[in-house]
Amino acid sequence: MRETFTKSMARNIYYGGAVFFFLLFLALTYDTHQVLPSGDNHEAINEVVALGKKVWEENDCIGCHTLLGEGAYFAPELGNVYTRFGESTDAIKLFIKSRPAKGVPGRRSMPQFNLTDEELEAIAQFLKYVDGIKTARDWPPNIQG
Amino acid sequence: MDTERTKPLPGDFAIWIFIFAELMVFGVLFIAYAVTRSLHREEFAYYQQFLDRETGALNTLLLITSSYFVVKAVLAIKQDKVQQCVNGLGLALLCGCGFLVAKTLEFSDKFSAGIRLSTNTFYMFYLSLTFFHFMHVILGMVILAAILFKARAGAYNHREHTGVETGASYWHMVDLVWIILFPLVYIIR
Amino acid sequence: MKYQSQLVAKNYFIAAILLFTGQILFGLIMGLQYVVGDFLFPEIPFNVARMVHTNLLIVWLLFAFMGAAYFLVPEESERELYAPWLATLMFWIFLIAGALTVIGYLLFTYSDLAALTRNELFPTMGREFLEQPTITKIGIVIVALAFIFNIGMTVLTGRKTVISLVLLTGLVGLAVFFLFSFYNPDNLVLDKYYWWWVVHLWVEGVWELILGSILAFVLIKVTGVDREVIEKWLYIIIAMTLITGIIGTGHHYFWIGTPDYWQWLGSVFSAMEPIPFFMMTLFAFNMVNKRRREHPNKAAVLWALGTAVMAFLGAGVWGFLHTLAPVNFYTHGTQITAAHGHMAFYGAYVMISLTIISYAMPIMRGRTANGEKAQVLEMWSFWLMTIAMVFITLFLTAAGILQVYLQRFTEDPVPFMVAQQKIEIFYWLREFTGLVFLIGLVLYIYSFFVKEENVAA
Amino acid sequence: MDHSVSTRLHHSVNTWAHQQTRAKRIWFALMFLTVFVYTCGRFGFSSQWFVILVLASSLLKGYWIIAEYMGLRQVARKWRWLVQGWLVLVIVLIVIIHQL
Repeated sequence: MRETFTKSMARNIYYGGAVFFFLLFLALTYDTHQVLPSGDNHEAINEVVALGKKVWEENDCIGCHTLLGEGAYFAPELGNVYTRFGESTDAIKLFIKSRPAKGVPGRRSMPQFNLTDEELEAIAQFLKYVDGIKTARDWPPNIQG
Repeated sequence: MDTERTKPLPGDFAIWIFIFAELMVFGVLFIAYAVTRSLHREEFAYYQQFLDRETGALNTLLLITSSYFVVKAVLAIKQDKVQQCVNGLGLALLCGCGFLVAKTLEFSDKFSAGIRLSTNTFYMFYLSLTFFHFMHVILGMVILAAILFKARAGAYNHREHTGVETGASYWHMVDLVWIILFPLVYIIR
Repeated sequence: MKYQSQLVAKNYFIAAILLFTGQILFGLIMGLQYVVGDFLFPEIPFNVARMVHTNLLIVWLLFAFMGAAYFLVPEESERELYAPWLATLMFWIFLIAGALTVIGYLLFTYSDLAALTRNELFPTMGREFLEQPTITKIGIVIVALAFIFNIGMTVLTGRKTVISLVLLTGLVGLAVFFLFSFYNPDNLVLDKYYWWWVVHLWVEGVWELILGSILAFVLIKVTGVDREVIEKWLYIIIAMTLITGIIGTGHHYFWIGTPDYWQWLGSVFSAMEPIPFFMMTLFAFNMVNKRRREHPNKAAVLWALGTAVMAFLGAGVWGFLHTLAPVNFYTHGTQITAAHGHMAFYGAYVMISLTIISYAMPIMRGRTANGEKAQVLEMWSFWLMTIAMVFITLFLTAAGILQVYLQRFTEDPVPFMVAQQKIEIFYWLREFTGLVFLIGLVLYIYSFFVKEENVAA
Repeated sequence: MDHSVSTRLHHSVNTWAHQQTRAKRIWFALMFLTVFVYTCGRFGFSSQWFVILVLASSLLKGYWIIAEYMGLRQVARKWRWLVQGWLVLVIVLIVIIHQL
């Protein structure tokens, strides 16, 4: 006996399945929005942190580093760098400020971005805010990121 | 009877690919639930107390009955009894509506108690499993309704009724999944 | 070639291959920077090289997709392209805008580029893969709209086939989800949440529709199998793609501050994501086995089969390897991700682009297939590039496993840079394999210039 | 020819009535099992045996739905085994995990 297998049914499954699962995705997105405020550390976002995010973006930090695991894998994870640097924004600022303009011979090195003091403070505060985001199982797995 | 064991799957083969995929998703979710439950026995047993078994049992009866009506509809159309087929599908839809009403009451009860997906692991599973199934009931009903209208327009007869069988197969899958879901989440502690 | 306007695709394909070459060269620069840290520093720091590498990839794939659409839609719709002049115009606009952006990356410090393009008015820059200045993003949207208008009018006023409709929905989805690249809230969690609506819903969603329809088109042409059969399988495969892939987005919502239930939903649904790729492999081999004609373009058949296999390996198997939340906890954001990314992009999107180019280019140059010599060369390039990519993936996987162990798994985890030094050997191996890949690519380009007599017309 | 058509018609009507009755019986059985298990639960059985009973009844119900309602009884064996295999696998795994 021959199977019935029609194109129109295949099409219905394509459209029906896509709409069904997209609606489900929207419902889950809605729920995520409801829950986020309890762990996304939004209360820490102020003008300085917002500026910090701009500094982060306009220097393309994600092109070398990961932030909460996303980005490039060339340089250390920064989602927990605030903790790694002994919960000190000063240490972060000092690190960024002290990068040699010509790099370190033979080694990977971070460019000297010549940030202003305001920008330095902002990026440090931004990284502190990111460290405060409550990730599942407290990711990254350990202090080394 | 044994000579008939060579029939193809009832309905359109495409729906069966979908059914197999759905069964796989539900199967994995069931196992995930069982494993997590065995890791958090006390928590699960505690919150399971608050589930409404009566509505759950009623819903089982409703789904079984609606499946029965769908079977009757398929049998009817094979004898060109269009009106009987339409009636069967209509009654099945009615049972489906009953399921949706009962389930909506149950959900609203839980939501008004402030229970969300993120409340705890148990409610996460309870809500995702039952809500995922709830959406399947709606999808199944949309399919049945479409078939009902087509049947009423005279699109099916004893020779051509693949559409009815296709919808029926999907609806039985929705029933089948509930048959496991209900005891797993509501009964077993 | 049935319709004169299909010829507009030619420019798109040529540009695609040129940009592909650029992508590979910058890939080699980055690969070297992994081991010789100060290579080209500070002139081309790693982040710039990476930006060029990934952006060129995206742009050349878009060129290839557009070329594919301009080539196959007239043939499917059985009419000339709605507005061939618009296609040519958009080609130059896109090419110039793309080139300017890349030159901008290379000539200016990124922050200067941001200031120059007035990023502060509408900040969208500096997020992975979406580094383009806002003005470029707007340009992309305009080009995409003009392109979709052109294709849409051709499809809707001509014969509507499953292939052209699926392609059209894929392209519309591509444009729609790109709009989320303009949403950039201060809240990092939300930023990341919707960033994935561009990235994931592109590569594990709508792009697969484009991939599927191009593959189906080529299979119909080279195997002569009944369109009806191919089209219903196309529907089923892309249905499975979306059924698994949409909620599968959840595998990106494990560790970015989103609720815990994503760990379950993301794991379960993305564990199913290999299924459509597996079906695609079965489908391609089945169709080729059932072929009703021997198409003289053996190279195109090889690319088509290669796509099916490598997409399954790269996107399916390597994706599955680290998609379950308990595994991903350790592997997230390591070289394992890089390994998967390389093979998945090559297997799925690079190879489908080369498939359609391999099929269409000889036709646009006035013959059904290239001559024997050119095809042999092209097949050599297929094997060189594909095997090189397999080894790049294997070396990166090895590097990733060691990295995970040293940096995340042991009792006494070492810092990132220390771990990187210990896995240097794999980066060297990857770099040499990258050179092999480049040789493959050079052969591929050379195969276009082979002069031959007695070519099948 | 007339003769053969009428026998076939007769035969099919017969099977039809037969199938009707069969569907109804299955329905009764499914309803009964559900109510029975539910009542057992009401009376407070909650031992390991009750769990086995519940899952066994699910197995039986699932079997009937697959074989009779979905109609896989008459279908090529591979398909039937695929679906019933899913049912058995899921329930057996649930039992095993529950016993752990």
